[in-house]
Amino acid sequence: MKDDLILRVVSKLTMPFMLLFALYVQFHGDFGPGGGFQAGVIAAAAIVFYGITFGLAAAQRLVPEIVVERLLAAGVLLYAGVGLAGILLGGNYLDYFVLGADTVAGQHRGIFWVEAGVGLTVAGVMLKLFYMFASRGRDAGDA
Amino acid sequence: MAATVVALALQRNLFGAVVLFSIYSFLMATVLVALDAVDVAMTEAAVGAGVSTVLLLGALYLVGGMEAKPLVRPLLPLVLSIAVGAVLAYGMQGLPGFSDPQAPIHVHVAARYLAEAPRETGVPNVVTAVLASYRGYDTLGETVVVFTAGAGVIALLRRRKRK
Amino acid sequence: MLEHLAALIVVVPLVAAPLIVLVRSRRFAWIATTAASYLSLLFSVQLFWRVATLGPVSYAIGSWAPPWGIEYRVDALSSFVLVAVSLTASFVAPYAQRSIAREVARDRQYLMYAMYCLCLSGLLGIAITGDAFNLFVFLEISSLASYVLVALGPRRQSLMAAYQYMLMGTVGATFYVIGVGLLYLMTGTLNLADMAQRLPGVPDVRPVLVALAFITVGIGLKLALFPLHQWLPNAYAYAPSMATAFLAATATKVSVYVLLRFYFGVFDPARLFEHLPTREVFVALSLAAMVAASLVAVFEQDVKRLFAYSSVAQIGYITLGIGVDNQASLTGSIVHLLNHGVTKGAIFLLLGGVALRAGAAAVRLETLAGLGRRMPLTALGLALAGLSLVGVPGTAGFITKWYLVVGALERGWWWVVAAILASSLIALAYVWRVLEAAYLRPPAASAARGEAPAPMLAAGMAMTALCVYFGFETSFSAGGAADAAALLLRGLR
Amino acid sequence: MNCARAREALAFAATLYAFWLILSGIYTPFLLGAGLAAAIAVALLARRMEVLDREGHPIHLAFAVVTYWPWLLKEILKSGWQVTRIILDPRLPVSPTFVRFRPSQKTTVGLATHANSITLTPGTITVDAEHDAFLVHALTREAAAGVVDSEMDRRVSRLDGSA
Amino acid sequence: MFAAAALALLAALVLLLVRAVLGPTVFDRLLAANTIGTVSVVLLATIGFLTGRPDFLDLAIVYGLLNIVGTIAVLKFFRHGSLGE
Amino acid sequence: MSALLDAASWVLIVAGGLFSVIGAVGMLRMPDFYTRVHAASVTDVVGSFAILLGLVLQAGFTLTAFKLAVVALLIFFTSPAATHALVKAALGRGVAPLGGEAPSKP
Amino acid sequence: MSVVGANYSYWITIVLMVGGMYILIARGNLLKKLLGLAVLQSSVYLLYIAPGKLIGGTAPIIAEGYAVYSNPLPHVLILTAIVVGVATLALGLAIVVRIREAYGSIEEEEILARDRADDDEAR
Amino acid sequence: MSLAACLIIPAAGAALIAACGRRPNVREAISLASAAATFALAVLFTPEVLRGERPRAVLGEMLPGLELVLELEPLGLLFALIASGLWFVSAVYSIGYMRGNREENQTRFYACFALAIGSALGVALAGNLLTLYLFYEALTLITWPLVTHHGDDDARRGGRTYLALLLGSSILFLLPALAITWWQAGTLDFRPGGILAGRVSGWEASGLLALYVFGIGKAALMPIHRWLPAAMVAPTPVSALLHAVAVVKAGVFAVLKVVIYVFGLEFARESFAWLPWVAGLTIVAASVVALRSDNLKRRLAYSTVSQLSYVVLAAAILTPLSVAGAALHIAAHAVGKITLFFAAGAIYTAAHKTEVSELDGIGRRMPWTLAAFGVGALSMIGLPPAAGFVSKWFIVSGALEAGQWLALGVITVSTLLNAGYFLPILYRAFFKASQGAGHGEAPATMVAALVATAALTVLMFFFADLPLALARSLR
Ligand code: NA
Ligand code: NA
Repeated sequence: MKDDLILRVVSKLTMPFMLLFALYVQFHGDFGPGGGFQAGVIAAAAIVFYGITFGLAAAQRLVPEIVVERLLAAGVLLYAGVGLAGILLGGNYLDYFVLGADTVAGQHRGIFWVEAGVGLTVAGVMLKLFYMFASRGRDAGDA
Repeated sequence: MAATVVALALQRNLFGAVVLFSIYSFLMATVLVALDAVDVAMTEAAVGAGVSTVLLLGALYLVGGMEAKPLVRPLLPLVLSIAVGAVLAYGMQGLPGFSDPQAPIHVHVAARYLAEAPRETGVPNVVTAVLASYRGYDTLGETVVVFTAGAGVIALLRRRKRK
Repeated sequence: MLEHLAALIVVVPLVAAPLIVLVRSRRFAWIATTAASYLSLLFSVQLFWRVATLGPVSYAIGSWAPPWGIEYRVDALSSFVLVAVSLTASFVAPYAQRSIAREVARDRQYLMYAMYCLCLSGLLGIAITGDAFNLFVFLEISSLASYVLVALGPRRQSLMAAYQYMLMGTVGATFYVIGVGLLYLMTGTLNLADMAQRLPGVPDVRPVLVALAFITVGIGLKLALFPLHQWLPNAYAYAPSMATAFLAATATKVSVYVLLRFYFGVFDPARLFEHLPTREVFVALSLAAMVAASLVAVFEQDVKRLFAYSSVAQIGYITLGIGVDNQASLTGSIVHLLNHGVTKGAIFLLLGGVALRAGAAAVRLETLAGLGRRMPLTALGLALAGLSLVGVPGTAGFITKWYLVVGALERGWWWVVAAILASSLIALAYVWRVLEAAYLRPPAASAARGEAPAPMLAAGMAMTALCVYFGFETSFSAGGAADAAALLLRGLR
Repeated sequence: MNCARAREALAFAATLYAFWLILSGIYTPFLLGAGLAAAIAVALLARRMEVLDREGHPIHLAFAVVTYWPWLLKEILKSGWQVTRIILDPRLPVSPTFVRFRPSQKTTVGLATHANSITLTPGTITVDAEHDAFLVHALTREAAAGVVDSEMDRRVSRLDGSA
Repeated sequence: MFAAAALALLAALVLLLVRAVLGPTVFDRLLAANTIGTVSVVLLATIGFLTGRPDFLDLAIVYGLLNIVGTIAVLKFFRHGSLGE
Repeated sequence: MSALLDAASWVLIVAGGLFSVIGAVGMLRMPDFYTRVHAASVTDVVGSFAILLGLVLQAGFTLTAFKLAVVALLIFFTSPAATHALVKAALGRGVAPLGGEAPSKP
Repeated sequence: MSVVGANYSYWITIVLMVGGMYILIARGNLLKKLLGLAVLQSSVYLLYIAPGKLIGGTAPIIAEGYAVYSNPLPHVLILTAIVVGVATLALGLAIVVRIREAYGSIEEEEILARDRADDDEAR
Repeated sequence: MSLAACLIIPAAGAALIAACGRRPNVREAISLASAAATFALAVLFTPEVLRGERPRAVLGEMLPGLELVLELEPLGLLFALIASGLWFVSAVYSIGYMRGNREENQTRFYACFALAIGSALGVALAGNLLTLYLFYEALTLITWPLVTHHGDDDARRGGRTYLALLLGSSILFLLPALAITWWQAGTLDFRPGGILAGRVSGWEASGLLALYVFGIGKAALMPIHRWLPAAMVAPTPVSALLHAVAVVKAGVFAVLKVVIYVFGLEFARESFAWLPWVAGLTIVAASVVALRSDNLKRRLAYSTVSQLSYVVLAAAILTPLSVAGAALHIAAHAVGKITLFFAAGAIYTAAHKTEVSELDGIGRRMPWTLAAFGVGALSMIGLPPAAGFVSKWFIVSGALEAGQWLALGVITVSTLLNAGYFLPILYRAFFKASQGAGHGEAPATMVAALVATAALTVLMFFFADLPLALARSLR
């Protein structure tokens, strides 16, 4: 679809705003609808959109597969790590109270980081799914 | 929505089915908004209309488009499904009335979330507070579910490297 | 640190999985998997001991007191299941290295380990959580991971088996969620203990009954309750060896645990068993499984499928104990979670070695010909574990059978006793076909001699040794199960 | 990095940040900072994917569109009314037609604007847009005639400097 | 007034759904799906006003974004038979 | 808010609703896929713009108004692209239009 | 509209469940079955969320000027359920793709027939 | 703990045998040594037991409240002496037989043999029903490789019947019998006077006894006797093991133990009227089958079926005299039947004859063997100077004491039948013209073994004091 002028223009125009919107959703989950999961999906959708209009190879150049695979693991580790931090700082698992100066600050910090973990994993997985399905040729039969 | 499902059942062009499925998700999301579940609606829209559609299309490309003729005896599945539905219907007769503020779900755990969450967590979106903190462990699990699916799909679909 | 064991036992394998994916090395993957498995075993034994001496442990995740937060609750029953699961894991993990190297493509092996860790973590999570919805989440983690494990099997049938497993499993999980939803709507809580406390006060019992039905059918699908077992034989037969061994030893058992937890810990057992036809239904289905599935096994040529059908029958023993519903029979049920776990674990581990040596994806009865000479230890292990399936004294299987028979006698259900024994005879028939093939058929000229690689053989034989050990030394197995059964009857509520 | 491109990236980041500020509505230091970081990060990524050319980021048109858009809105309303009349007419007087013509724009952005404008106005759709030819499907022959050498063509050309 | 608009949008939604179910071509369904998406976006904005909560606008934006991605994905698929390339 | 603006927003919103329904009716009435696309534009573009504009007027000079503008812009950019892609794809896949084939390239 | 919609939400739940199950059981196409499964899974959404709605209430985002909020807990649960659903779908599709590569078909009957043929051959 | 040594020695012997499989001489030496050691151990315990002591060893707790326990009482000691003593003799015999017939898998044979003896000793020493059941099943399983020794289709078929009937009956009847006993009595210990007395009604006791006697398939009560002829596919030393040394003895021993220590004689007498009938029927029917069998080993097998029921019948008569007779008969039949089988094996090894009709004149070529056969036959018929006469005497006395006319009748008839199927063999062997030629006696170790057992049979007629003392100290 690289040859389609209209789509190319619209895609280029929309994509950065989609990404920014994803980040907005990520950071404003506390105040409105949204959070890590939705942000991850939107961010992935932006890249997918790019991949659809400019080709899979272009998307893979932009966000290489290996980065994506690391990303999806890193998100889970971040989330689980926040939980372990709770234990190390003297609380229970996933205890955010001990993460900050006061309990509310701790909660805030905890929620922020776990949402970040969710966002990373979801964006990574969704993108990886797209890569996997889009890159597999019909009747590849190589398993 | 129900009509979409019926159409989905009858649709033999798998591609058409995917489109109907996407519509179904949009409708579901809209209904969810009407029920004040904005976070859920956002997710359902993102998942149903976005991710699922793209995934289904990707799969569809790899498997081909038309469904074979349906089974000859669709009656038994229908009877079975309806029987299960009837059981559920029976059980639902005894649920609290719609929007009854005294229903158990409104007076027990959730009431405390609504009353205390902003103070305890400093997060006005109670859904986020419950999701990430009170039931943060569920969300960890949910993230792991996503991770599992991702890693699983990699394991299943990775191409063997050319040697 | 000790008080955090409850959380760590699940988190350690949970964290191992993303680490494995991050590092992407086969060797690291294996080390991490083994370490996680052994740590879980260590933690679960600690927990078991703690519960036995100090009573139930409650752990508030995120320091949110239940029912507002998610509670981990370890009691005699759950700690027993934890030990059973992690014990199996600690045998399968060392085994996995050679087995996976043989059966799975190189660049996917580390993912296989990750899936195994996730599956383990999910199963442990199910057994330890005190929250109905959290249970669902971990159920899904373990299920999704096990679908992948099955699908990565060496034959193309693995894919279809995984698909069907997934379909049935997801329907089961969805039914479970519907059931939990109804309970939630009636009680306003998701904490199991809190739910139990509030259930007697519900104004209308119909949703609760339907919840019971949905949870029973849903979990019944997961635990392969006859006739909801159709997914199981193929899934077990076509999965990679280590996956078969692990799943057969743990997955269905943990589902039984869920059923027990709901029947005795949430619903009112008095009402459940006195006013509803629970007993009759369970006894009837169990007996059908014990006889019908065993009969199918007798005529099966594929050895893995043969033992898979045997699993359906053996699950019948477990559910039979629930149906008979007294101290002895429940002890039998619970101890069989462990006993059948080690027995089937041993069998499938050893069969993995056979498949590896035979160089074939499928182990058929002909494949076993002359096994007694070619792989004498493996054959011996299969024989001993097979006898445990039959319930010969001196094996773990006998202990189970003993409790079940005594339980049935206490109810005066002679016909149940007869059915248990008849099913044992059928088990004898299929085990015997295996033994005959192994010992009395001459090996094919082309058949390779020599045991499986040492780590694999060692794991299989160690698990076989456990089959025998638990046939003699039962203070942990039967003792723990008896404590758990007593707890159930006192009311987990 | 050459100077012009850096300036462009900066300007783009500023646009994105403005977008953030509009969306956010919560102006705590943390979120303001986060927004800035996000805007810069996205701008850098956009540079990486070479979106930041005049095609993808037509910021130079910002002022010109102020006069064009109101005109376009009026056109949309006008043709919308025409299509409405056709829909409500019991005879359904449609005469679907394809028409191919040569647009006068030189830049891709200009062509895209022209093509999109045609599509936005009910009754006409750009089916194919290439540098040398537009293929348009129109609901009626009159509408088809209206797109060739149109007022819209001239206005868009003025807008992107082609005229 | 908002309610009237919301009802009108709902009515449009139902009509579009009929088209989506009737087809007959896949493109008819797609067209309906895309338009349903747009109507939903507007409906969400309206409901946001109806209930006085502008949070809904975020939701509308998500709908809008995913609507285009979904539609283009489908079309890409249909043009080239694959999502990649 | 001035009564004039209020009235204008009223008119816009009601008109938008009407346009939306009419477009949808057109979707049902039109004889083939290509003509239906035109009907859909009425809903897609005219209806939604009118309603959103009405809402903006209601919101006044607030953040909400800006967000509404973002929504409108989104539709403004994406809707024609989607429509265009749809028709192009349909033509490419040989969905026959009423009233003759598309003229080939000159 | 929520009154009208939600009073019937139970029935919608049931219809979705029945429909999903029917597609799941009756159709032989593996992909179609997955769609049925997804519909079945989504029937749960309304079961949880509709009863959480309070008429006159608003989304559970605490703000000035609102006193009644709908129940947030079902929202949290269903968020998880949705995610589980899409994860299952992704995995299912991957398996279906592999099945198609291995068997050249995604019709259950054909595949099972092929497996039976394989078994007979092995015998 | 030294009681456990009775089990450990055979087990260790088996392990050593398996380890020395490459060196036949060492292997067989170990076999003999372990047999001798075990027998010596059993002998060492004899004075203690005769003094009325009951050595005991707890091996562990298998189920809560159910221990694995060994306890030596007179009956068990008698069985232990027979089993370990005859092990030695048959080990000697086996050396000749296995080498003479060039059997394969000799190591497996010797190892399993040792383990089988170990299991039999476990049965003999079992301190409660659970322990007995455990070793009983172990005995079945460990003898299966022996029965199927040849590994051909016949062996497979025979092994199938063997395992099906023995394991099947024990699972189907013995296990529930145990469970019911546990459930009713709360214990499975063997106690003088029984543990069920007063806890179950007569009807229930009757049913329970049925479960026991049919569950103990090794006692070969009809119709659960078919495993015994089926097992004839095995090599002769194995037949000796089955018929004389361990297996069937374990069966009748278990029946005796159950009747004496689980039901108790007093209680049993009130309840069981049907058992003598079944036993009697088995005796007569099996004798008739034996009479009609041309195959020598088959004839001997059915003879065993019939002789075993003597023991059951004696137990069912339920007088102290008859019970002593039963115990004695276990010993007498053991030495007598082993002689017969040894002889049959010797004939097979030397002349390759298996059918009675082929034995014309063989006594002249193999005088020692056939003479020993004659002694064994006398013992089976119950004629002096053979051990069988003594045991029959006690059983008959018991029957007279109890007024069991049925038993008397059965014994009379069966004695005639026994004579009817044994004497013709001797007649053929010594008085008919010989057919084949070119063979003499079997290898020396075989002849030595069978002469020794024949001598033992005669000795037990003259010196029946020890077994009698043991049998009398039963109570
Ligand atoms: Na949120
Ligand atoms: Na248009």
